[in-house]
Amino acid sequence: MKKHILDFRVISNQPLNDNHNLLELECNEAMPQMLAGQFAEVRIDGSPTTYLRRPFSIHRVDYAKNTMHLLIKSVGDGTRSLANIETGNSVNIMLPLGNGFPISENSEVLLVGGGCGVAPLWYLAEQLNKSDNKVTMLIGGRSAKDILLADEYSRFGKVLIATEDGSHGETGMVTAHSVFRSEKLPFSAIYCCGPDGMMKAISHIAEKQNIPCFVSLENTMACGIGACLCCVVDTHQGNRCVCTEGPVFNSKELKGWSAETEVGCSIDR
Amino acid sequence: MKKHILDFRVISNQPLNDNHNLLELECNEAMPQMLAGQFAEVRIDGSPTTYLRRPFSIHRVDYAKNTMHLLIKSVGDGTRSLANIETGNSVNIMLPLGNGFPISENSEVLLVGGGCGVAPLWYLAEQLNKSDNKVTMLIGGRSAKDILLADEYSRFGKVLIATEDGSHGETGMVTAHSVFRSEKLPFSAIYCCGPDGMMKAISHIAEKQNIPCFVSLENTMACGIGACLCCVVDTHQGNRCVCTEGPVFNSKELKGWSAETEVGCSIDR
Amino acid sequence: MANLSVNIHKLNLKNPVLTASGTFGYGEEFDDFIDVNALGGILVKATTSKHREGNPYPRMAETPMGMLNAVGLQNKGVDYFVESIYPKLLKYSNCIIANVSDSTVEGYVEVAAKMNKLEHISAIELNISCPNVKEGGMAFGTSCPSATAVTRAVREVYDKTLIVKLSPNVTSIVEIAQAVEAAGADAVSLINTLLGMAIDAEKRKPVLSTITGGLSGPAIKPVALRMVWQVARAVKIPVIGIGGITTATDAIEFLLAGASAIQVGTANFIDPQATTKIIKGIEDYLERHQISDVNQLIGGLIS
Amino acid sequence: MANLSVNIHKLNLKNPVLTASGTFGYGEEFDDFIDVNALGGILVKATTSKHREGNPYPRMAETPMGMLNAVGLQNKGVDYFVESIYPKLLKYSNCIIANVSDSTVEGYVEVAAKMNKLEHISAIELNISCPNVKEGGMAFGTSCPSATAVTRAVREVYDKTLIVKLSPNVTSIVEIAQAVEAAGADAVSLINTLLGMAIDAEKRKPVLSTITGGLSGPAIKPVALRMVWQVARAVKIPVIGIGGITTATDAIEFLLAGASAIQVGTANFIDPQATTKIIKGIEDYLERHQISDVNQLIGGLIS
Ligand SMILES: Cc1cc2nc3c(=O)[nH]c(=O)nc-3n(C[C@H](O)[C@H](O)[C@H](O)COP(=O)(O)OP(=O)(O)OC[C@H]3O[C@@H](n4cnc5c(N)ncnc54)[C@H](O)[C@@H]3O)c2cc1C
Ligand SMILES: Cc1cc2nc3c(=O)[nH]c(=O)nc-3n(C[C@H](O)[C@H](O)[C@H](O)COP(=O)(O)OP(=O)(O)OC[C@H]3O[C@@H](n4cnc5c(N)ncnc54)[C@H](O)[C@@H]3O)c2cc1C
Ligand SMILES: Cc1cc2nc3c(=O)[nH]c(=O)nc-3n(C[C@H](O)[C@H](O)[C@H](O)COP(=O)(O)O)c2cc1C
Ligand SMILES: Cc1cc2nc3c(=O)[nH]c(=O)nc-3n(C[C@H](O)[C@H](O)[C@H](O)COP(=O)(O)O)c2cc1C
Ligand code: FES
Ligand code: FES
Repeated sequence: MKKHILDFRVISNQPLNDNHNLLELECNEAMPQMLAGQFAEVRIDGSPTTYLRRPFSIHRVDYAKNTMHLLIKSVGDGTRSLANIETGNSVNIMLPLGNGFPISENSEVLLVGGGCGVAPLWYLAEQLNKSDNKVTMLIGGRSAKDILLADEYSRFGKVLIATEDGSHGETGMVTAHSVFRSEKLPFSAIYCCGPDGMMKAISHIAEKQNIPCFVSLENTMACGIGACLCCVVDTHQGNRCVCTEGPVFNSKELKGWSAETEVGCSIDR
Repeated sequence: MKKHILDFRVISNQPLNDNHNLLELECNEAMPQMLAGQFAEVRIDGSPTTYLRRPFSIHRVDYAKNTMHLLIKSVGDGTRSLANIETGNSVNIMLPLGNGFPISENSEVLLVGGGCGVAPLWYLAEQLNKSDNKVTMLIGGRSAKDILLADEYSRFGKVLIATEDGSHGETGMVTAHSVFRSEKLPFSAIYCCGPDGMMKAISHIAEKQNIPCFVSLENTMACGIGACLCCVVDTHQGNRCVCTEGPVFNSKELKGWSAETEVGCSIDR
Repeated sequence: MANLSVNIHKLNLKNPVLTASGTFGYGEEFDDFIDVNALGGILVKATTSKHREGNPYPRMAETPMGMLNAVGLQNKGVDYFVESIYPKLLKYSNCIIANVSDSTVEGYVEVAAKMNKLEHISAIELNISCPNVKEGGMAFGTSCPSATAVTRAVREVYDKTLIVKLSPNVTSIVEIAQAVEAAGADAVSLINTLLGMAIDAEKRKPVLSTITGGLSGPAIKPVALRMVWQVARAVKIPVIGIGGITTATDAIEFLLAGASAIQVGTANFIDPQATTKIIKGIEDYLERHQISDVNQLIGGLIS
Repeated sequence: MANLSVNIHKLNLKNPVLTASGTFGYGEEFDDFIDVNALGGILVKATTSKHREGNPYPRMAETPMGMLNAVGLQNKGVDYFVESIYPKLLKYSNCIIANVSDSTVEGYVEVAAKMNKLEHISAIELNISCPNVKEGGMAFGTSCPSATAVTRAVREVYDKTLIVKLSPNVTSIVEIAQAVEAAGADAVSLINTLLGMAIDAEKRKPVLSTITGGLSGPAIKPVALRMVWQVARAVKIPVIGIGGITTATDAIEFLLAGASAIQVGTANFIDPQATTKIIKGIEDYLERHQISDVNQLIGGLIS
C-alpha cells in the first residue's frame, strides 16, 4: 500500500478521562485507503524533547468526512503535547503503515482490548462487522473510568467489560472473564491489543483451543517504514520488524509467546 | 539590583509591520523595579531549535498595570516563535539584567535609534523626560514602514525621522540628519541603540564634539548574568561582559569605536 | 541553474546529497515519498560476509535531538545481497554504494571482492566504525594499524571507488584518515555514530539491550562538522560529511567545512523527504548567493 | 527523609549536586535565584597561574540542544583569586572546589600549591581537558603520559582532595582515568566538553573566533553517561558525572551509571534554579521508590 506523508487539521480534541484524549483529524487532501490495525507516525511539533515521530494506531476512519481519529494515552512528553493540541492546529502524519489485521468473513470473532489497547479495535470492529462477522468485544481495565468508549462499540456487536475493581462489568482481569469459561469457544479468530502480559495470556487461551490469535504489538520505533531495523521482535523466523511485518502478528509466530514449536509457514493475512 | 525569574502572561501581541511585534506582558507577581536600558532573558518554549534564552531590551514598563512591553524583531526561530505567541500564554523571563543607561537631569539630550534599536529608547525617553531633560529623538530606517512607533515617542519630546528612501522625514541615513549639521550640538549626552555601524558613526560625531555617547550593545549570550563569559566586548580595560558590565557602554570605552586612546577611568554611570 | 554535480574519485554524482547507510534501507522504503533517483546516490544498509541477526530488542533510545541505535548490522549476508537485493537495486539509475562491514579482515575482503563484481555498485564504503558489534566494527576504526590493515587488504581486491567510513570515537580522527589514505582509500566518509548510552531511571536499567549504542542526529552535528573540517584540511582525497544533517543549511555547512558530498541519516526518519528538500535548498542557496557551481562551496569558508 | 549526603574521598557533600566549572561563575551570580548553600558544593570558574584575557569574541554558538563555547579560561590569575575572590567565597558554607587550569605542568603546580593553602577550598579539580586554549588544556588530557605527569606533579604539592577532570575527546577514556588514578588522583570528574564547530552558512564563516569550541548541554548527555558508566567500572576512586544534566532524572541516570556526585553545567543558563530543582527531584524519586539513602543509587543499575 502506498505510504503517504500528509498534513491533518485537528477538528476536535475530546478528553475521555484523566489521561486519554480522542483526536479527530481532517486530512488536507483526500485520505488514502487504510486497513484496520495499521498505524500512523505523527510528528510532534513544538515539543523540544520529542525528536522522533510517534506511532499511533488508526482508531477510526471516516472517508466521507475525510477524517481519522486517534486515541491518545498521555505517557510522556510527546503524547502529552498531542493531548494538549488545540483545534485548528496542523499535524504532519505518515500513513498508512504496517500490515493490519486479517479480516475474516461470516464468522464469530472475539476482540480483546486492554487500556489504550482498544485504539485499533474500533476500526477493526467496524470492518469485521461489515464483513458479516458476529463480533464480540471484551474490554478490560482497572476500574470503570479506564473503560473507554464502550458504548460506541456496541453498534458493531456485543460488548463485554471486565474491571479489576468490579466497578463496571465482571470483576477481575479480562483473561478471567466468563466468556472464556467454555470448553469450546465459538470464535474462529481472536484479535487482541493491550499490554504484552494480557496479550500473552489471551494467546495462551486461544492456542489451547486452536483458535488463531492476532495481536498488535508496540515497539520503540525510529522510522516506522522498515528503514532502521530498530523495532524488531523475536519470531520463530528470526528478528522481524514490527513496523512493516507487524504491528499485527499471529501470536504463534512470536518467540516466547506460546508453545515453543516452530510454525512451518507464516500465517496468511 | 536583585534579579528575578518570573512568569509573565501575554496580554497583547500587536504586529507593527512585516517583522516587528509589540508584546505586552503582565507579571504574575509584583514586577520589580527596572532601569531604562536593562534587558530580560526570555525562555522560548515550544521551539525545538531554541535551546538558550533570548535577550530583549525592556521596552516599556507600566508599574500601575504591572505590565512590561517587549519589541520583537523576527530574525530567527526564537524571535519568530515569540512573534507568533498567543494572548494568554505564559512566558518565563529573567530580569532585570545589565546596567542601564545613566539618566542625566535638566539637560538637553539626543536619542538615536535605528530599526529595532528603538526598543530600549521608549523607557529611556520616559525616564529622561521625567528627570526634566529636553528630549530629542531621532529615528532612522530604510523607509517609512521601518519607522516604528514614532508617534508614541512624541509625548516625551521632539521626534525626528530619517529614511533612506525619503518616504518619511529627511532622506538619507540617520547619521546625515540635519540635526548633526551644527558646529556645536546642544546635547549634553547622546544615547544610541541600533546596528553597530550606525552606533559607531554617531559615536564619532559625539566624540568630535566631546559629548558623552552611550551605546547599547548586542551580543550572543548564553546566561545573561555574568556566569559564562561568552558575551565579551573588547574594551580599553580588556574583555568585559555585555550582560553585566553592559549592555550600555560609553562609546569611549570600546576598542575600535573611537580614537584609540586609553581612557583612564571608567565612565561613571 | 547552478551546477550541482560533484565528483568523489571516479564517481560523478548529480548532486552532493547521499543517504547514510542503515538509515535508508535499500532505497525502496522511500519510493513512496521521493524520487530516489533524484538523489546524488544512496548508501544501502550494511552487508557482512555472513547472515547476522543483529542485537536483541530494545535497539533504540531517543535522546535530546538525537537517538541511540544498537541494530548491530542485521542483514542476510553478502550472498543473499548478490542474489536477492542487488537485482532490485537495478531500478535505480543513480549511484548505488554498498556499505561493507564485518568482524574480521577476511570477512571484509570477502564482501568487497563479491561487491567488486557487481557492475551497478559503483563504490563501497568500508564501515570500520560500527559501535554496535562485539567484535571488529569500531575496533578497526579506532587504531591506525588496524584501519590500515583492513583498508589495504580490501584495496587489493576492490578496483572501484573505495570509501572508508571513520569512527568519531578517537583521539585523532585526522591520524586515522591519513592512515587509510596512505593505505589506498579513494575517499573518507565521516562520522559514524558516537558511542553513547541511555538509562531508564524508573526501571533502573540501560535502555538498550547492548547497554551502549551509537548516537546520531542533530545532537552530533557540531562534532561531525569539526571532524570534517579537520580531516578535509589534512588529506588529499575527497571527504564525505555525515552527522545530524537535516536541512540544506546543515548540508552547506559541511560543504563549506570541506566535504565534497554529504549523507543524510537519521533525518530520513523524521522526514522521509528530507533529502530532496535539501537538494532544493542547496539550489536556492546557490541562486540567492549567485554561485554558479556547488563545487565553489566545497572548503569555501571565507577567512 | 532519605539521606542525600555522599562522599567523594575526604569530602562529605550534603547532597550529590554540584555545579560545573565555568557555568556558575563564582557562585554569587546565582545568589538572587537560589540558596547556593543548599547545593552539595560549587565548582568555581577556572583559575590559571597568570591573568588570561581568554579568546576574542564571538565565543558562543547555539547548537541543537546544546552550545559551543570558546571562552578560553578567561580569569585574573591565581594571585588575584587568592586576594580578591577567595574572601568573597567564604560566605558559602558548603563545599567549594577550585578548577585549576594552565598550559604547563609548572603552571598547574603553581596554582595547586597556592590553592592548597586556602582553608575553605576543600578540593581542586584539575582541568586537563579544556579544548579552548591553544597550548596545554585538552592536550594534557588526551594522552596517558601527559595526564600522568600533570597529575603526579600536582599530587606532590596538593594535600587535599584532588579531582582530575577528563576529556571526552579520546579513544579510551578508561585508560586515561586509570592513568590518573595510578598517578594519585582521589577522584575523577567527566566529561568536559566535546570538541565541536559551528559555521554560519550565510556568512560562510566559522561562528567562533577560535573556529572550534567545546560542546555542552543535553546533546552530549548520552556520550557522558556512557563514559561515566565505563570509567566507574574501571577505577576504584569515585567518579563525578557531568554532561547535559538538566533534570533530576538526568542526575539519577548518572548516579545509576556509577557517579557518586554530579555537576550541573549549561542547564544553569536556561534555568538558574536547575540545581535546587534537581535536589528536590532526587528527594522525590527516593521517596517514590522508597529508597532511604541516595548512595544506594550509585552504580545501582539492576541487571
Ligand atoms: C504500532 C503502535 C501503535 C500504537 N498505538 C497507540 C495508540 O493508538 N494510542 C496511544 O496512546 N499509544 C499508542 N502507541 C504507543 C505510543 O507510540 C507511545 O506511547 C508514544 O510513542 C510515547 O511517546 P511519549 O513522547 O509520550 O513518551 P516517551 O517520553 O517517549 O516515553 C514514555 C514511555 O513510553 C515508552 N515509549 C516511548 N516510545 C514508545 C514507542 N514508540 N512505543 C511504545 N512505547 C514507547 C517509553 O519507554 C516510556 O516508558 C502505539 C505504539 C506502536 C508501536
Ligand atoms: C542586550 C540585548 C538586547 C536586545 N534587545 C532586543 C529587542 O529589544 N528586540 C529584539 O527584537 N531583539 C533584541 N536583541 C536581539 C535578540 O536577542 C536576537 O535577535 C535574538 O536572540 C535572535 O534569536 P532567534 O532565535 O530569533 O535567532 P537565531 O536563529 O538565534 O539567530 C538569527 C540571527 O540573529 C543572530 N543572533 C542570535 N542570537 C543573538 C543574540 N543573543 N544577540 C544578537 N544577535 C543574535 C544570529 O547570529 C543570526 O544572525 C537584543 C540582544 C541583546 C544582546
Ligand atoms: C538506525 C541506524 C543504523 C545505522 N546503520 C549503519 C550501518 O549499517 N553502517 C554504517 O556504516 N553506518 C550506520 N549508521 C550510521 C549512519 O550511517 C550515520 O553515520 C550516523 O547515523 C550519523 O549520521 P546522522 O546523524 O545523519 O544519522 C546507522 C545509523 C542509524 C541511526
Ligand atoms: C561557558 C562554559 C565555560 C566552561 N568553562 C570551564 C572551565 O573553566 N573549566 C572546566 O573544567 N570546564 C569548563 N566548562 C565545561 C563544564 O564544566 C562542563 O564540563 C561541560 O559544560 C559539560 O557539562 P554540561 O553539559 O552540563 O554543561 C565550561 C563549559 C561552558 C559551557
Ligand atoms: S521503526 Fe524503523 S524499521 Fe521499524
Ligand atoms: S551571557 Fe553569560 S556572561 Fe554574559
